[in-house]
Amino acid sequence: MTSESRSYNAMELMICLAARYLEDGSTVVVGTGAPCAAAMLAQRTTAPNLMVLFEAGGMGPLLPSMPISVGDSRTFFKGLAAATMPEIMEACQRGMVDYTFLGGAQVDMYGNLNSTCIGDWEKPRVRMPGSGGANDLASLCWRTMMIAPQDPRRFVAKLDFMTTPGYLTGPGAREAAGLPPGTGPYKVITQLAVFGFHPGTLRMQVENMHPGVTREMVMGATGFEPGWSQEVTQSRPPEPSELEILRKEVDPLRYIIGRS
Amino acid sequence: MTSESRSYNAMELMICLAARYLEDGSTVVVGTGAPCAAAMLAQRTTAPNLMVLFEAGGMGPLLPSMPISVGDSRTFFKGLAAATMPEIMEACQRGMVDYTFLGGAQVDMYGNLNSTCIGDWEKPRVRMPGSGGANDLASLCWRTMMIAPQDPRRFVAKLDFMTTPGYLTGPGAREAAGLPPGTGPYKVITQLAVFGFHPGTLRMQVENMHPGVTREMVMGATGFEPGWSQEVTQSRPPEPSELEILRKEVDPLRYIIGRS
Amino acid sequence: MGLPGSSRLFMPPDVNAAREFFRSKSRRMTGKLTTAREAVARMVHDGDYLAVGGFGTNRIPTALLHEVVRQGRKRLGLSGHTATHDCQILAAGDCFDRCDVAYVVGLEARGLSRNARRIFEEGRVAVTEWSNAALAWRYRAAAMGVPFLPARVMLGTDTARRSAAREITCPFTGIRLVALPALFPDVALIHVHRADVYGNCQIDGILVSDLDVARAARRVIVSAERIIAGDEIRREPARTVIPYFCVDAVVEVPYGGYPGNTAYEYFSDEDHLRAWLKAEEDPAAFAEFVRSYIFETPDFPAYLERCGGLRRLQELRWMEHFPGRGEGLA
Amino acid sequence: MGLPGSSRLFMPPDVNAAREFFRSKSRRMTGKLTTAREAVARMVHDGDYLAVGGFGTNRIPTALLHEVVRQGRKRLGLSGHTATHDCQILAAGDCFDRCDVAYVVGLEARGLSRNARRIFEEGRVAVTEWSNAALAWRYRAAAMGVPFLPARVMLGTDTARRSAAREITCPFTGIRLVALPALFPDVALIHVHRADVYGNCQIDGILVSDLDVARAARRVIVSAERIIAGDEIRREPARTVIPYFCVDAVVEVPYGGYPGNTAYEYFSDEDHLRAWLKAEEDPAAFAEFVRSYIFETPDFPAYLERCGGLRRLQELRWMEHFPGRGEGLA
Repeated sequence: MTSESRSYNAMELMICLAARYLEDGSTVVVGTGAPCAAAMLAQRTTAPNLMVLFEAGGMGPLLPSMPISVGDSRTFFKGLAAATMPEIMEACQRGMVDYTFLGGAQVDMYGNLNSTCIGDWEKPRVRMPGSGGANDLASLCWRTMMIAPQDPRRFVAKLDFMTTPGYLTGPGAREAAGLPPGTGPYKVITQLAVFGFHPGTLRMQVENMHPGVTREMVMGATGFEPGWSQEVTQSRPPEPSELEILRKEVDPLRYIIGRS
Repeated sequence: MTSESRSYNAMELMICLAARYLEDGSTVVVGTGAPCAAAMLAQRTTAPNLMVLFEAGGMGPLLPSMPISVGDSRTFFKGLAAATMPEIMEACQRGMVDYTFLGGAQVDMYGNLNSTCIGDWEKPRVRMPGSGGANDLASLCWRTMMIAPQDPRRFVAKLDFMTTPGYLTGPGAREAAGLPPGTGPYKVITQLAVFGFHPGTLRMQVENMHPGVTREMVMGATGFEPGWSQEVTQSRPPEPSELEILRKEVDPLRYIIGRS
Repeated sequence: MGLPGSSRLFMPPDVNAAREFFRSKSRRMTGKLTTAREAVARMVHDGDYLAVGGFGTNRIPTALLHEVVRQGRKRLGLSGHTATHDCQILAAGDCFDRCDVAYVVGLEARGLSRNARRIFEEGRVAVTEWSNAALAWRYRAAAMGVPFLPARVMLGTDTARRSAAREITCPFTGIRLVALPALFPDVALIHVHRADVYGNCQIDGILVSDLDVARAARRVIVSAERIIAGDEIRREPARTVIPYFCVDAVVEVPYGGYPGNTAYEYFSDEDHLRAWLKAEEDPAAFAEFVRSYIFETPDFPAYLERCGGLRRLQELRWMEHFPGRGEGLA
Repeated sequence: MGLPGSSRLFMPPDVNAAREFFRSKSRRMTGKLTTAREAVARMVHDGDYLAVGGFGTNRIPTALLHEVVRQGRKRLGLSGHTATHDCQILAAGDCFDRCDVAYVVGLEARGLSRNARRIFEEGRVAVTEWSNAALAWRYRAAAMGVPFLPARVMLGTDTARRSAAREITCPFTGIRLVALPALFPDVALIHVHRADVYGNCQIDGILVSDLDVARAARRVIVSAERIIAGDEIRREPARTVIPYFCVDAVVEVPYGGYPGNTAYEYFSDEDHLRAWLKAEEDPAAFAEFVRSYIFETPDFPAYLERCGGLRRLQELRWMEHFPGRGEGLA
């Protein structure tokens, strides 16, 4: 362990990094957990005008605590609107939503996601929930982000099932499939690094590595050949002020960031 | 004038006849004026469970007086719901609405209606409002009814413009055009007679004539050759109880039924 | 069956262009309170395509419409989705030269507007025909972000032949359907009961098509009977029918839907509407009427004064709240 | 791109057949109050296709779902539109053998249901894949009375390939779209805040897809936190989100969404949900759990008693009304 790693844990780091990517004055559809924490942190730091939406219909709540479900009453607590799922999905389809956060059991180098099954779909070894709203949000929001623990079984060369579109098979594929132009994966934030996507190849590439992380560690945790952006920098660690807000205001009961 | 005609006027007769065609426990989309009066009378006589809808969104009001607009606040006064135009139109499209009442400047023998223009559409002599909701309601409700003053300029062989579908060009035409099967014009009620539609030819035909009306009078007021059902009966005049309700409860200010 | 309709599609359903526009639209919750004059000056341009909320004489944004006339906007496109008194006002200003028609030139049971009819009959307006549901679903398609919606109306009629609709076959059932192109207006003018300064809006009673209009339009100007605190919005989030990020300007106009009916507030002023229709019988008299009621009236409160002021408005409140009895007061 | 999807379309979007059915559906405003047992006995049959309102653990019709299990319904079809605890309950009863999947077998952040997973993994359920928005729009298509709606989701993915969607080209813009077939369920089970005896319903907070589900389904059973007088419905008609003519049976079930969250009423009982997930780790223990909590529990009040009764429910009310502080009470 380096000295930095003692002052915050991996989840705290990922949440702080994710929060900084959310532009002020933008809209984001989040789920529960780390994405919601990142949005709440952003609202209290760099993006006070961030508008948070939940796929079940909640819009702009003053979140009193972490929602347990993306449809629970926290998601519209003192909200700006309590609407419907079509309302949220149609705002995305209309182009009004800038960001979304997704997860999955597998991700490939084009940012495609699997949350449907492990093994053959016809006879799955593990049946998972399926798309939920993930396919919709990744199809329709402008920029898709991921916060995910990274290991070679999760960052794979080939998905068992492509639930949710990243860049599909590469350049031009989203447009050819009929997905709205200009959309796609944006950042993938893991416990080791932040990945972006190469503007030409649309393949996942390391943009910065967290303090103490080496290229070997990243490669060892990636089941495909990761790209490297021209200038791989070190991730800026959480500021004390960010950590304080995260721990005291966003997740005081440490549901997400844990006890470590 | 016969003795009967002194006790009620033509509008009162038409409203009373129309009201009797509305089955109890059915749904009807009405506009303002005579159709609304007919629905209100039906609710107070033979169809207490008649559900009245207005295309702008009003559902099941306890109408305190005649609406002036199909979107005014009377149309949902103490209503069961105050909804949207899509809500009403979609209930019709789903098959939930049994009746509608329409009018028009011209009607032809298939019950097609013109409320768009007199003269050539490209350069109309008279521009009228257009479809409004008429085309929608005649396309989607199960049975379309008309209450209309009858004369040869209104009951024409050829419409200047077919705004709203009756049976189009005859048997099979609605289905061929894609309109929902089983729908179409049902009754046309004028100051002279009640017309139905021949089940084979789908042409308008006289079902009964009002007291004192002759075949010649009907033919003289019709710009096409009207059909005659096998047994043309005399219209049953308004009951005193119907007239009393119509005059005292439905239209006490005589906006619709007039002062005569 | 005569489709595609032969008329002009004034606003093509380019969902990708709309997405790019909506991407650039602000999501900041900033104060948008302004005046009707300023809002119209900034956001309604000559040539814009306009959609109007409410239903003809019900919850219409009269104050904003007068301002469009007063500022002399020309060559507008108009969505004639039950456009009655709203159409009449814009016709009085000779503001539009193209129109998607579902219902125009009439005031329902009140009769036809001679002046509006004249404009159409003289060929000064390019017309494309639709029905009310067709326009409602065109707004909805835009609000949904899809280029068209299928429906079962207009089929087989001249309305379809003179529309810009197309016909499709359902890929599942094989039935024929009309395809209604999404309608993204440049500007929507909407009158609501309550809004906060950011543009979060509440409406009482029927919504007609306003949810969809507000989401479909590129710019939205809202007039509100009253401005309420943002806390009030957050107290009952389910009542927010238009969220702030759809809205570009908010104007507080008490009685802003006069001479129309605003539900639970005031009934329509049938005397004034009759006076309009009457004035239209003579073009010279009507020019004077419009000059006096709109062009030489500086703002909406002044118009309300000319129409009888608070005394008349109080009567209309009674008619709204005590219908049946209310009629007797008039 | 692999479309049409290769999976089975469990419910074909036959709008004409649906119209005929809806034509025959009663529009009479008659009293529909009954018990959960009676409603399920009369209106949910083996083999029916079922849609469930709410959102997984939020405003779900738990009392009705328990009754479906208790009465041993089999071979149901299930719409898996964020089906979490609802899916878990029906899986516990082995009630369904086919499923339109958008989200199943999970309870969001709480983890996966082992028992529900097992049923899917053993191939006992025929699956067709969709997304949440796709199912939402399939309901909406049915509610609109059209056989499909176009959308821009699922394209290019295995989700589409394993769906029963088709692809179409927009007749106006030429862009590719997915065509989502209307979904008319046989029965919908919906939990609401308030209903009158005729079935006019009010819901507080988010509506998820319930407006469309209630309109799309052939039969609708509503459970309500409380029955209110018809006059209350007429006092605020804009609050009626489901009109009576969609509804076939009304059941009063206070706390009827427990152990889920019903907004403004009570928060979810996370302890009980955890106990479910825990019990599922051992099939024998789970059989006993289900026997004890559902099969041998005569009705919903008895279930609530077993779960801690009024004392626990009061805690959940506090958590709902004083969030943040509330969590500390648990």
